[in-house]
Amino acid sequence: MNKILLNQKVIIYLSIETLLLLLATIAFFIAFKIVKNWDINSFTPNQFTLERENYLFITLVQMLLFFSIFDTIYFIYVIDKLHLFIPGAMCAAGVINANSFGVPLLLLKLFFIFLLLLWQNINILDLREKTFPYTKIKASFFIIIFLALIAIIYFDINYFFHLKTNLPVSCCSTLYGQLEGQNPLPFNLDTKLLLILFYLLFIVVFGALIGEVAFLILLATPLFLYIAYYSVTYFFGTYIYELPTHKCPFCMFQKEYYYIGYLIWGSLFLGTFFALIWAIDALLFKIWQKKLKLIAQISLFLFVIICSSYVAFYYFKNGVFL
Amino acid sequence: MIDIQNLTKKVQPNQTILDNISFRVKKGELVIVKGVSGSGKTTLLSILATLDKPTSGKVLINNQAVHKLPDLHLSLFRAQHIGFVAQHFNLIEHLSVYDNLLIAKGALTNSIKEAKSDITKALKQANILHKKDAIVKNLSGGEKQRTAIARALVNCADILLFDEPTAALDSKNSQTFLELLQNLHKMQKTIIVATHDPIFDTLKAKTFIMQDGKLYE
Amino acid sequence: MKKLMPFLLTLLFLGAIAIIFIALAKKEAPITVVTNNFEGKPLPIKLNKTNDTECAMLIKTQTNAAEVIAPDRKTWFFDDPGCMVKWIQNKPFKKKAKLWVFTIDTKRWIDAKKAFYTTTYHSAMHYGFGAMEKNSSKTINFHTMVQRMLHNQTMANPKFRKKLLGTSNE
Amino acid sequence: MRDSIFFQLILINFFSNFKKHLVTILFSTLLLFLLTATLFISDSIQFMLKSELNAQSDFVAKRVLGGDFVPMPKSYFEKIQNTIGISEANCRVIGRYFFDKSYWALIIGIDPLEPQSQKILEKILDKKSAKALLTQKVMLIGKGVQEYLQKHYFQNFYSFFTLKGKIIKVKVLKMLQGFGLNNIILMPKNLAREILGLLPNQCSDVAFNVPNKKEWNNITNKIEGYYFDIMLFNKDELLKAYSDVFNFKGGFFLSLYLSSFLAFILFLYTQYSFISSFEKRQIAIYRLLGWSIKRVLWLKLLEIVLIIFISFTLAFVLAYFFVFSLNAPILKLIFLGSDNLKIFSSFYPYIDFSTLFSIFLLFSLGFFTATILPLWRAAISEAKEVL
Repeated sequence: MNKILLNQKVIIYLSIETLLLLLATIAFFIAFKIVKNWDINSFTPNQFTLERENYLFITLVQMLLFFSIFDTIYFIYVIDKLHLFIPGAMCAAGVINANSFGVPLLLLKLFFIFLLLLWQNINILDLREKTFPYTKIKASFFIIIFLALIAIIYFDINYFFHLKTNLPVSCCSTLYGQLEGQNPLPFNLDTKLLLILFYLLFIVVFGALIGEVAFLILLATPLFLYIAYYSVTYFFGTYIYELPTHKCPFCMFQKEYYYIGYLIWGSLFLGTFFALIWAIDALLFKIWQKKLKLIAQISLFLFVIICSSYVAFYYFKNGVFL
Repeated sequence: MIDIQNLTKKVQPNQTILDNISFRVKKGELVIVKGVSGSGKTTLLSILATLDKPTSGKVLINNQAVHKLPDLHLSLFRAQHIGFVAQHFNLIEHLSVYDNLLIAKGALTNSIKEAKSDITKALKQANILHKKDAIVKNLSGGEKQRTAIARALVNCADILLFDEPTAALDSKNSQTFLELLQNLHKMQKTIIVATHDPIFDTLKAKTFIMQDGKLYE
Repeated sequence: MKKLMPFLLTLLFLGAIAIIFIALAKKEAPITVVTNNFEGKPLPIKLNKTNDTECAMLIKTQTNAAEVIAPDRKTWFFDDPGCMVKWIQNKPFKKKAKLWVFTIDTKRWIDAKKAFYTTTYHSAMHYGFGAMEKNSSKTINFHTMVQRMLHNQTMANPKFRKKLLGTSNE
Repeated sequence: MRDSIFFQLILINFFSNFKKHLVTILFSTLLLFLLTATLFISDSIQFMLKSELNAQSDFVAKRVLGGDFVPMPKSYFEKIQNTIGISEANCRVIGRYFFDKSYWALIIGIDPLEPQSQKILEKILDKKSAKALLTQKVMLIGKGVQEYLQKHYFQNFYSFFTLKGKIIKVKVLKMLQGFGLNNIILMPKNLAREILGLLPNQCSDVAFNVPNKKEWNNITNKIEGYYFDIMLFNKDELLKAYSDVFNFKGGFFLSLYLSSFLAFILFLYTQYSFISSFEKRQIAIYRLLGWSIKRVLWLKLLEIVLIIFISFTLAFVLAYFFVFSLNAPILKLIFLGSDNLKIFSSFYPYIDFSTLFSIFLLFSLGFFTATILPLWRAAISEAKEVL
């Protein structure tokens, strides 16, 4: 028996995933029925049953969304704690890179939340209308979400079953530290250009939100997310750790840094996800949701402010940059 | 305004309860539907109250085709526009009068502050304010009915439906009910009463007669 | 102003894209792998610009460096024969690949399988294997070197270092 | 909250169906109590171990012979001491003294004039006891040792029986306070050597610190290369080893718990699948008054939230009291059954809130999964059926 599988936190995590799968499976069956038989104009008892099941379906998916968010936070926490059992790992970075399933799993989980948020958004639009025009779309979309969940479970099992406690892994300093002579940043950027891009894209996204330029948000936000990841890992992170060589996206989840990682990454993902959803609404459904826009703006603004203020405070305190 | 067109309700394929009914009720009108028990009055009323769906035909209330609405919107519509006083009042017996009204208010809002004044107003209109904190179980038949009426009024519904309102009352209470009904009529509420009690013959109202699922004027 | 904004923002976005392209074109990244080595001969290493694939360090000297040429003509570079051994172990082309080392004594590329190795050479990753073309009493053959590398019987293991040197490394 | 009709109605409904909920609350409180208590215990032990380890020196070098650790000559210590990069190297005299087969204590020899690699020792040594340790045959003992001495009619002294057959009387100078010090005896180094049977030029092992953590690998590599027969252990490795033990025990218990949790979910499902006509009538009245299926379902779910919240609070309070006030009778045996953990007498009240959060997450999710279908079935009750 693998030692990792007897870890309390892993057991709890896997149990949560199982329960989520159970919820999703029930929802999946209803979704399947809706895709097949839904007809709002029909007056057959079948349709009435389907309509009632629709409310169960909605509640199930909303629950799935609610618990998935906490589940993902918990997942990060678990792998962060597992570094004690894996030789060489200093934080979650080592654990998640311990085998090839870790990183795709984390990305999938984030993407899954994005999909569920998008679903919830369609759901709100759907329920607002008296004819439930998007119910079929919603149900079909959920089938895709369900497949994503299956993939997550597949990666979950593979990840934890293949987590070896006897093989040393690299700690974050070798995984995210600059390899000798190698530039870890994408597109061959240097730090200065990276920062210019970071703020430039932020202005574009933020401005596009104010000016309601949906197509631009759809284009710029993914790029901003990508650049922001590298900016935080390779630049802002060093100011959080106050160490120019400490380049790691995960260590900031630890207590030593006041769990600031949850806030930083949380606001980034919330902001970009909501901005994207807003843009999709605007382009696809011609609906401009003020609330979504506002949340996106506040989150993104918060994200940039927190990151920048770490640099600013360091400069005020020490009079120099790292 | 209520507009019913070719309304048919079947329970089983061969058992027809309502057979091709059409009629109109204008806003502020008082309508009495007469008929012996089992003639389909209650079914008609529950379709009007949007609790039941017709097998075929159209039900338009305030220009809204309610037979087409999904439950989410239908319920909202019911809460906003329809006050229904059933034969056995359908109160939750172990709760107080106030709590019973709070449930009705809860269908539309979540703010108690907002609800409180509306509840007091409705209790006053139904003349039951003095029993506000009494447990429904301990009330008399007439008081229970007034509680049910207050509950129907609490969301400012413009359509009130009564199913056999005097069946459980003695003659004195029935008389009081008639006075209340006339008061409500004066408030420009659309009222439909299903009954077989001859006491309503004294009222000046539009009267329909129901027989074997058909409606006659 | 409101009509200008989308235009301005799009312009900014295009600017961002432009920055990416400029950065892409600006400088070349360090070499980790070279494709299409059709001759199958070892390539000269661009010093300080080539990464060791196993330990990710820059290769600073050609002496005692190593190269692997896979059957599909891809070439990888290593700064220590030990690194090469470690890296190739779980590769499917392990047996078919050509292995080269740059010898210390004759200063040229030879087949790594035919080379001999001293065990206490000050190699880049401190495994201690120094590639030699000529056999001597102090050298071991390729097979033994691989065995020792995989069994952790190298200078990197403190106990084994003591055995090899007879004393501590002081 | 107080201005929320939803909240009022949840309370009203909760008390209306109180009998049904009471059974659920009892069961879930019991289940949660067991889990919370075990997690409190394992978290507390891990915390104590961690803080004890943090007070230890960074490295310990031990000599191996015959597959066991044996005393090492002082020359080893001197060589290690002279390595650049290490500080507070200490030729330790430390070992178990068996009072009888069933009870032993750890004797630690200390020399107040030497630098102490263990931070905790520095804290204990005040001027007075340091002076006494230099000049007299005295010892500082933990609470467990004190209890043993009292039981065996030794008053403020103990006569040690050395391995060479000599009897040495040692006076008790002071009691040691604090967790991890339960079964410990501190005494002068040379006295400890004599009692443990070590030669004057021997150390049990060598402890030292390496202040620069980045040098840890280098130093290990260097010192392990000094001799064929020494092994180096660092604090982090010890922490990992200790964590493993509790990882296993906690995980084992949790697996057992999960099977009962499954039973609980089934219980919940049947419990809430049975909808009394009384309840059905209530829901029908809600529906009559314009509550949509969705709204009723949410109301019912929030009722469940209330139940979860009550059970959780009850379980938390009970478990806290059970573990940290009553010292976890019975349950303690499961965790501290093995004798190498004798050093703990009582649990230090340390709570890891993330574990609480994880139980809460799992438990509430399980609860919802079990009840959502029955609740939905109740929520779709049609008003017309009860008119």
